[in-house]
Amino acid sequence: MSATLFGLLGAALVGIGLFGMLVGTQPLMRIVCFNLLGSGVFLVFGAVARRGGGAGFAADPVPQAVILTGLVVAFAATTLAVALVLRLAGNEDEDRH
Amino acid sequence: MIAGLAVDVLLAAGSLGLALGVIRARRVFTAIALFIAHGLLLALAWVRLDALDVALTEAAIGAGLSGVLLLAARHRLARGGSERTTEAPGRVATIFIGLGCACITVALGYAVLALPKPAPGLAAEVAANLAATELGNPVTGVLMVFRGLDTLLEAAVLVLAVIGVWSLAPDATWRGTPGAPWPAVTDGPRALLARLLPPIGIVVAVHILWVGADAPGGKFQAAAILAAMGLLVWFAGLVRVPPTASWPLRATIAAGPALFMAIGLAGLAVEGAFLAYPEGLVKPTILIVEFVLAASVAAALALLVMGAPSRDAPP
Amino acid sequence: MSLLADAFTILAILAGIGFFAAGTAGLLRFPDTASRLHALTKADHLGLGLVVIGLLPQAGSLANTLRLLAVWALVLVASAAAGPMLATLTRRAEPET
Amino acid sequence: MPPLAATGSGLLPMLAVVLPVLAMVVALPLGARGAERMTIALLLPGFLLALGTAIAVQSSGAPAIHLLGHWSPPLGLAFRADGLAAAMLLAAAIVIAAVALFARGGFGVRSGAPETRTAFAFWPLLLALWGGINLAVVANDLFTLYVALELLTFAAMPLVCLEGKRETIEAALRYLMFALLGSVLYLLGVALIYGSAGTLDITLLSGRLGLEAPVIVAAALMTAGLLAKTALLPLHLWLPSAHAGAPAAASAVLSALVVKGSFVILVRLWFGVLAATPSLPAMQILAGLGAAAILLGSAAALAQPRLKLLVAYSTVAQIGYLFLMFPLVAGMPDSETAAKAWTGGSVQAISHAFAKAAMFLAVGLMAARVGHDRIADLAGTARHMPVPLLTFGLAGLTLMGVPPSGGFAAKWLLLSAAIEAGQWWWALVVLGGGLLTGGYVYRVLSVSLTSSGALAPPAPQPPGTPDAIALGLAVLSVALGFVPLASFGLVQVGRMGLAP
Repeated sequence: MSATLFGLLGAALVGIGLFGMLVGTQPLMRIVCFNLLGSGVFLVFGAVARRGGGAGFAADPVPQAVILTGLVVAFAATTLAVALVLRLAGNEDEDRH
Repeated sequence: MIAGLAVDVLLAAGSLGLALGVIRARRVFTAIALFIAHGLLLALAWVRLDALDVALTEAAIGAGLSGVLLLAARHRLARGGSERTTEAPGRVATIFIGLGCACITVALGYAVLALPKPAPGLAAEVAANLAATELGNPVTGVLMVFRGLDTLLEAAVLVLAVIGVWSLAPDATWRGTPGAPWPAVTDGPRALLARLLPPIGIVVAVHILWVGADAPGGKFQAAAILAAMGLLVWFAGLVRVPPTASWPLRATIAAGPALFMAIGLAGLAVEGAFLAYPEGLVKPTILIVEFVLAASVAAALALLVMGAPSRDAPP
Repeated sequence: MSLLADAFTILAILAGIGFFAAGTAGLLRFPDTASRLHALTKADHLGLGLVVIGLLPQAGSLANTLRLLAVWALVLVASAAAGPMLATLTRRAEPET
Repeated sequence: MPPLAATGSGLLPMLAVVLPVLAMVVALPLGARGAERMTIALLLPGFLLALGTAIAVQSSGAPAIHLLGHWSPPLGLAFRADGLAAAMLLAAAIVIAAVALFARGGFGVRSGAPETRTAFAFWPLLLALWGGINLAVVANDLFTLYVALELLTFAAMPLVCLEGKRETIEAALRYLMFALLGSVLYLLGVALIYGSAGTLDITLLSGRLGLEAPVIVAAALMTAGLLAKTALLPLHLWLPSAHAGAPAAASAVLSALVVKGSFVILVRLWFGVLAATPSLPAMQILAGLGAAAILLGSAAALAQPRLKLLVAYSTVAQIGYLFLMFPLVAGMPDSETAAKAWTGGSVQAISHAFAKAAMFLAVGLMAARVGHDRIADLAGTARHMPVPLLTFGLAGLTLMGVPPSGGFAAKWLLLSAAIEAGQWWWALVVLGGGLLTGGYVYRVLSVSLTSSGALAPPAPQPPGTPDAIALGLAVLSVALGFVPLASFGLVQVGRMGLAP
């Protein structure tokens, strides 16, 4: 039950994040939306993990481990994007001076 | 059962509302604040999905470090004045994009509902082989043994990300200290937190790392907490980060993945397969790797949040 | 004995929830930021304190008892730090109303 | 499909992945000079590992397989180097070696000189890119492939804006947004596939998935994500500015290798994971997009005023050819025609890698010496820079598909497979694309061969090593056409979707 509900929440977050990323105008805003999208993807994965419980485990540990790895990689991607945005803004300062 | 369902519905509704709030927000600051709240609710959702390891990570990285990163970036952009914006799509285009995204959500939702029952998976396989890993936490077993390669590569990706972020600095400042410098504060709440929390945080992180072999927890969660403590002290201006050219700093980031790969290659030499651990010594080997990896990952995460060396004036 | 403990738990948690409700009402209804902060920090942490005290008989082990107390203490520290920071920021943003 | 069993030669592709990644990590504390020396030292072992893999795969007629930590899928992870993977390993090793030797001029560090930012970043990024492409072609697990995609993105993005100019940073940001969106959509598909089949191993998945709703949604999401990374029209918008703005050595690896990584994963998805799913309509759409990319990309290249952008748009077009193989392989599985199309697609990927790397290096040399890359003002370059221009011309022959070049072999195979399969319209696209390619290559050559020009001759430079390296790659791309067709049988070994 939880699995289905949060799986559907994940699907909704994917749509919301994607929309925000595509129509956003400020780079930082689009990065936030990318993170929303990512959280939706991980939730779908989490729902899959929860459904796969058994053999004494409440949830399938393999997708859970995969989600952990994915979260860290997605965070690294966010930092790279933020660094680019900051550099771009800094460059404009230099142009102005 | 009913209570559980009620909690689930409340969590899902709250998280959905916050997500909608993020994309409707006019100011980036509002969006980030709502996003952090959303991350915290998601951490609870992960608990409900019986994924305590993920819940810890989501709270620490998804809400915590990402939140700090985004807020600090907004702060610097707000002071710098000009954030480049791209042109907004027209009204018709926006409607079409919205319809497209709605279609994706519907298709995805349908796919989630149509997943086969009983769900196929590897829980039984993990249970059957967990004894060979000498670990009690199946997630740690998957991360360090069955799918050790992914974990190893991911640690390498973090090193690569640090290199990438540093390479984005201007030529004039790139050998300086990472991030914009913060002024030292000797009193006030920031200083209070920066002095009070780190000892507690370090104890908690080591605890989480240590129990991670047998209970929820592990290197990523511990590293995220350590990184947060480091950032707290940094924001209070109580420590100076070594410059990017510093050899010890670079060695700290590289040590974890390098050791992991060295042990993997040793497994190749001794056992005949990359990442095969020596028999009987599996758990001690994994614990050593996890400790060094936690230190390296913590350093990398903190440096990623600090960002490229910059000559911005302090706020 | 356990019945008494359960009764205590229920009473303390109910009282805690009462303070949370009061704090939330204050957050929504008070006119300016300072009073809202006051309502939030004061009532919430009294509320949390009561919840934690109520849970202590259910902790079962010394380790869990200490964990519960640590939660309370850490939240107190966090709000003790965050409250003044927010207050300073608002004073800068909305000078002397 | 039976579970994979390790082979003794599996060590070779495994080391081909691990060594560059390890070198990238160690490069950070070593600093730019150490990183440069380590990269150079790794070129030969890396090449030999790739060559060894190819020989082992060719002689045994079976893929080289390594089981990590002795754990076999579905629980564990496997590296599986089939013929296509071995060929790509070899191509990557050669291109990386050429680019590394070429880049010593621009990013080399003399002993005692301070570490520059560009040198500090370039060498580890190149190593990561090498490890990433090797991983993308040999990993046999859908999530490991996600990590490979991210490794490629994180290495490629900083290379785009290595010079720090504002327009390159903007290009890098656009590239990163496309790439991140692409990988997150891919990951979403991976989640649904795991939910449907309970494993992520490609070999185990093949044949297991039917035409169920989650599988269809997953295939659509993963394909869209991979196309964004491969820059197939209409998701190519990020490519021209990103590839044209990067330093020459970086552009060479970006165009030659990075886009091929996601392409190989796409091939594995459709012919491995979804082998049992009827897919011909989807294949026709992919090839249709490819055809559009060939025609529109070539036309755009024809219209570019700047040389680097012309070469970048040419990449958009050449990527299109790769997608013509999809309906031809899927249309008549297990036939001679399918084998022909498969070989054609593989040879196109490899010959384009050599030709495009050569072309970007040559263009970089020309732009560096003339001081600009405006095509209209290139008159007289033939006299002052004959070798880069010759390189450009030879690489152009491969891109056009003029015999006897590697590109000719690839395009001929695709063309005849299209006619045999009764899908003659793709043959027309191949011919039309060749003509347009001829047009833009001729445009550059004709201006450059004009001897009278306003071009102030740069200080005459003797053709040095960089010129020779670029020329060597171009010669290689042509020489592929002289290789007897039979030896392309390598790429057929362990081909997914064939009877084992």
